[in-house]
Amino acid sequence: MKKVLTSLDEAARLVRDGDLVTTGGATFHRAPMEFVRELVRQGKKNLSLVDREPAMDFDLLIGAGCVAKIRAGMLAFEGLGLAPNFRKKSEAREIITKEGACQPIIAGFRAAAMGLPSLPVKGMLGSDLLDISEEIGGYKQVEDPFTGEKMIAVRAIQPDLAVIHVQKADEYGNVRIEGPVYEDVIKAKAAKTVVVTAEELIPNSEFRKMPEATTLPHFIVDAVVEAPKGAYPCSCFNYYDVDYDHIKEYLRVAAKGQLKGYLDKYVYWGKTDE
Amino acid sequence: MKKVLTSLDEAARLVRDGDLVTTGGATFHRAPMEFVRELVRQGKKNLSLVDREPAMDFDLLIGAGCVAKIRAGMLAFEGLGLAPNFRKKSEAREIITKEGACQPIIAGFRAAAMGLPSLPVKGMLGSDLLDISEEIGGYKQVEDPFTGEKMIAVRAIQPDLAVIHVQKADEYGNVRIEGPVYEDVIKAKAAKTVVVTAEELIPNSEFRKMPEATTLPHFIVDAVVEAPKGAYPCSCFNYYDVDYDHIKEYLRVAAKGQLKGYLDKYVYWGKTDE
Amino acid sequence: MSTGGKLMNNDIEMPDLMIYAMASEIKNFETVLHGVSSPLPVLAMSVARKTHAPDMAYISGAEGVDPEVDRVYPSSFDARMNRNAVGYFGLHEAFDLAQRGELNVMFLGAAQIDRYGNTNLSVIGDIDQPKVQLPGGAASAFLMPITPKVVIWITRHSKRVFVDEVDFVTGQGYNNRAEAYKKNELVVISSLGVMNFKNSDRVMQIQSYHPGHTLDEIKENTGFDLLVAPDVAETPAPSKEVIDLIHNVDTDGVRWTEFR
Amino acid sequence: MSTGGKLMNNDIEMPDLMIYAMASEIKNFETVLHGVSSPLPVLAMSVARKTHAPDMAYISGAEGVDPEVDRVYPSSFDARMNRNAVGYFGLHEAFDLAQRGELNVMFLGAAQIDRYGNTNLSVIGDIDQPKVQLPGGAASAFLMPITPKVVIWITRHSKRVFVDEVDFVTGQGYNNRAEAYKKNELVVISSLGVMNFKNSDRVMQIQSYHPGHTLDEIKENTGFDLLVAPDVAETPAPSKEVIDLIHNVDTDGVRWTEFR
Repeated sequence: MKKVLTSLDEAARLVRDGDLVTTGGATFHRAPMEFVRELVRQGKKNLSLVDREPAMDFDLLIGAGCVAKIRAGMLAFEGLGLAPNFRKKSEAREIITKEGACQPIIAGFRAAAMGLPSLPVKGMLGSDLLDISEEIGGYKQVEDPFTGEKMIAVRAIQPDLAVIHVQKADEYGNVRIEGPVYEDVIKAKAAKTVVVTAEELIPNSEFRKMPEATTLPHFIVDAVVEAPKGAYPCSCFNYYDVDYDHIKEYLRVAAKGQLKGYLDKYVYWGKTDE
Repeated sequence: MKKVLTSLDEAARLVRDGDLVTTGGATFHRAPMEFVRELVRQGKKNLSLVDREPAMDFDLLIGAGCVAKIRAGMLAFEGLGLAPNFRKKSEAREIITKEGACQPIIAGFRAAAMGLPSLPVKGMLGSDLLDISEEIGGYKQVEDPFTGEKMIAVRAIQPDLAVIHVQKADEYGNVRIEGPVYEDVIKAKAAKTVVVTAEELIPNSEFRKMPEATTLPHFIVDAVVEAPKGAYPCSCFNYYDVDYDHIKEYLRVAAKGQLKGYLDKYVYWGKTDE
Repeated sequence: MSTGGKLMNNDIEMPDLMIYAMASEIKNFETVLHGVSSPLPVLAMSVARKTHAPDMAYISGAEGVDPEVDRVYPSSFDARMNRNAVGYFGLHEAFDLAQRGELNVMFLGAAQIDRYGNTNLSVIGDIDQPKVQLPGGAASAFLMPITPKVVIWITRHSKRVFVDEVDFVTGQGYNNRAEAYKKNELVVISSLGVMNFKNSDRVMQIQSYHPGHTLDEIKENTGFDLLVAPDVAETPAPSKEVIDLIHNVDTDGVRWTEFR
Repeated sequence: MSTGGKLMNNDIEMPDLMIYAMASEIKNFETVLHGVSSPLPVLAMSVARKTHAPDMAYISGAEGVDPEVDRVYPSSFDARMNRNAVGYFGLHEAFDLAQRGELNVMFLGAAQIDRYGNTNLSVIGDIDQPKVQLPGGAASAFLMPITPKVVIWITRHSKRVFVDEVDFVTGQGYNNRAEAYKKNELVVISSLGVMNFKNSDRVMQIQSYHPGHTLDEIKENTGFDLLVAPDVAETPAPSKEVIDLIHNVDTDGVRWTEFR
């Protein structure tokens, strides 16, 4: 084990303009919002984002002008509404939207996590989604070599960087996720570089007391950042719930085209020394 | 959830002569020995057995005449010696031995667990093992549809029955495995029928207090049997360690061709009323 | 949040009727999954388990297995809906279950649907020049052809939704399914009735009209010719007990979200 | 269990010397896995971590990550060797790691090995009519071509093991590897010396002879012509500290199992 504890600033510098990035969690749960805000502050450009069902994390990056391309199974704000910046910029062709379906996106991550160039999935046949070509996570119809069954092979999705917000980590990169894990283990194994932001740093000895609770061992993780409230306004199980009012405020502001005010208030405020 | 608690006798009757069976655990750890002994008592015939690295569970079934075919990555008694009945009957061609390698066997289970007809693996190329043809877990050289990389596709391995010995279960089939899990989750998902033997039955409410510790949810499991010491003489983590002396006794007896004495003493004793 | 006025006669509110119809599609012992943005499926699964399907396996999009849902939230992945779950089961595991043929029922949405059951959740207009960028189909394209029963719920039965031709096939209807997948069942539950495809041409037909609505009303609000099942009937209304179940769980009225 | 007599001069016991040579193949920060029936690899990994490779990632065949091994057992999967592990990592996960190219070192055994590094753990004689049914190659065929460094340990250096042609290719030597896999490194550590394949023909050569043994002795006990590396030297002997580490962990002398 080597120490990989670093600052939010340093960790975000691991993301280069143009990188393919995925985020942990699902919709409003354990989204790595503080890391996303730091990406906005650092003015990242031309990111490609990929995830099964992201929400505000992706929409904020899109709204702040960090994104060139989106691949997702669904990108919306659940019962609260559509994703305003995603919708606006996609319709204005300011971003390229390549809709995936959930299972092929998961399969693409899984292929990369397993070290395979691709992985087949069932279903999909007959959907126009198959006609949306895509370099990563692209599709090819294949026949199983044994049964001849028609399958859709999904190309591996190996993000340049996966950032995952978790409850607990140590300075070496051991990680404990509490509650739903989503595809976070798969994404971490799939990505070239893994950044973990954690509510809380705990001593390595705590991991050794309960090894069965370790979700990711240190050798999968490249950087750990202490980030209390790091998923806010999204939830972090066992720590805090979603702040639905905050998210509604974001939607109202974004609907009025006043995202700058939101960014000034919640992203740049107190961090404008640079 | 429906109740699936049953007796050892009833559960073992789910195994039909000629079935493809896999067992949980690895070598001397959480092998479902009491279930294996019941299969011997019920006089099963012509079983096909498949596992990554089995040991005494497979050797005992072979010695008792229950087995027609073996597929394993390695079958030995680790530092204690070779598997005596496996070696003897394989050399006498009384059983068919189809050596797999660990990864293709896992990949075959994984394919079935994922509902795929096959799954590719790396490595393997150049090994004479590829020339050993096999209906289940068989190999074909393929090229990845995207990269053209040469891969070995492994046919799905869907056991008729997987039997897994665990620490805790409830009457509905919820299962908690403590310590190393091996491929037990994968095997359970891969198999058509899943029998769980458990050291201890605990109330459903205990699972609900600690859902993150649930290894298999009830809908994966078809039968639960209470079987304290059910892995003996193999280990069951948190309950008991391997009885190496017992295993050495087995090896000594088997080496002398006196397995019948062992069976009388440890398998049939007190159970001869049938 | 308003819990809304009466949208139907008979004093039955429309969400309650749709939820009950959706719950009725679940049989006991079946394994059922809900996904994202799914307050109605959450409530339907809860009702089914508390009434006619006590032994069903309930897999939450929030990954909880057989949770005791005591409140519904704007996010269907809100982990508070995993209360007293018996375990966790990841979505990728649930999708494996679907690939193995062991997931019995799934609930999905649609912005457009055609006579063959093709759904669109991707774009209004052209995919390369969308008039409206929709959220995306999530699991639709994967699950619609392979899940033994898929229930599509549509809270606004209108010609804008029930269209002659979908702008984009996100989820596959019967004419767009591979042969192996043709037998899987599709049910559409809207604000006006319940539709299925149980005829030789595999086209949409009315199975039941909701209390207070008529066959003509359904046809008039549909952008293609709808068939009528020979045994068409009125959709069964939920009992007082079922309505209480729904209201006691969804005290915040999240079920109304899609109706506003 | 006997902890055995002295098998070497210099008062260094052969297991200790082999374990030290195996440990020396591990570099700091590397990720290392051991498999089944592997007391020597367990001890080599423990020694490496306590000496020159404190930051290595140690993945046990018993699934523990970075455990503090304080006793060695006849089964290398004995969970007591997971003491104080920082987490669990399943073998299928470790194999994924290997497929991703992130598993740096693996230790494997061999009943026969030839000049190209092909190993046999399957059968003596014909596969369809075996004279001796061996236990099987476990992960050999999968890991030998794809792992950046594979260390083969052989406790009895003899012509019966180092053969002109293996009866069956379980693990692939350089002549049987796909082109993409040719660069991965193979090291053989026997009871007499350390061999590698770092020459243009990729055939076995002596890298070092153990203290108390000679090049001639190694050649005489090998069933094919062995090359000698230009920089051949004596195998470094373990320090007193290293020997104490080994003996303090393996108080039962399990390391002697393969030497009897």
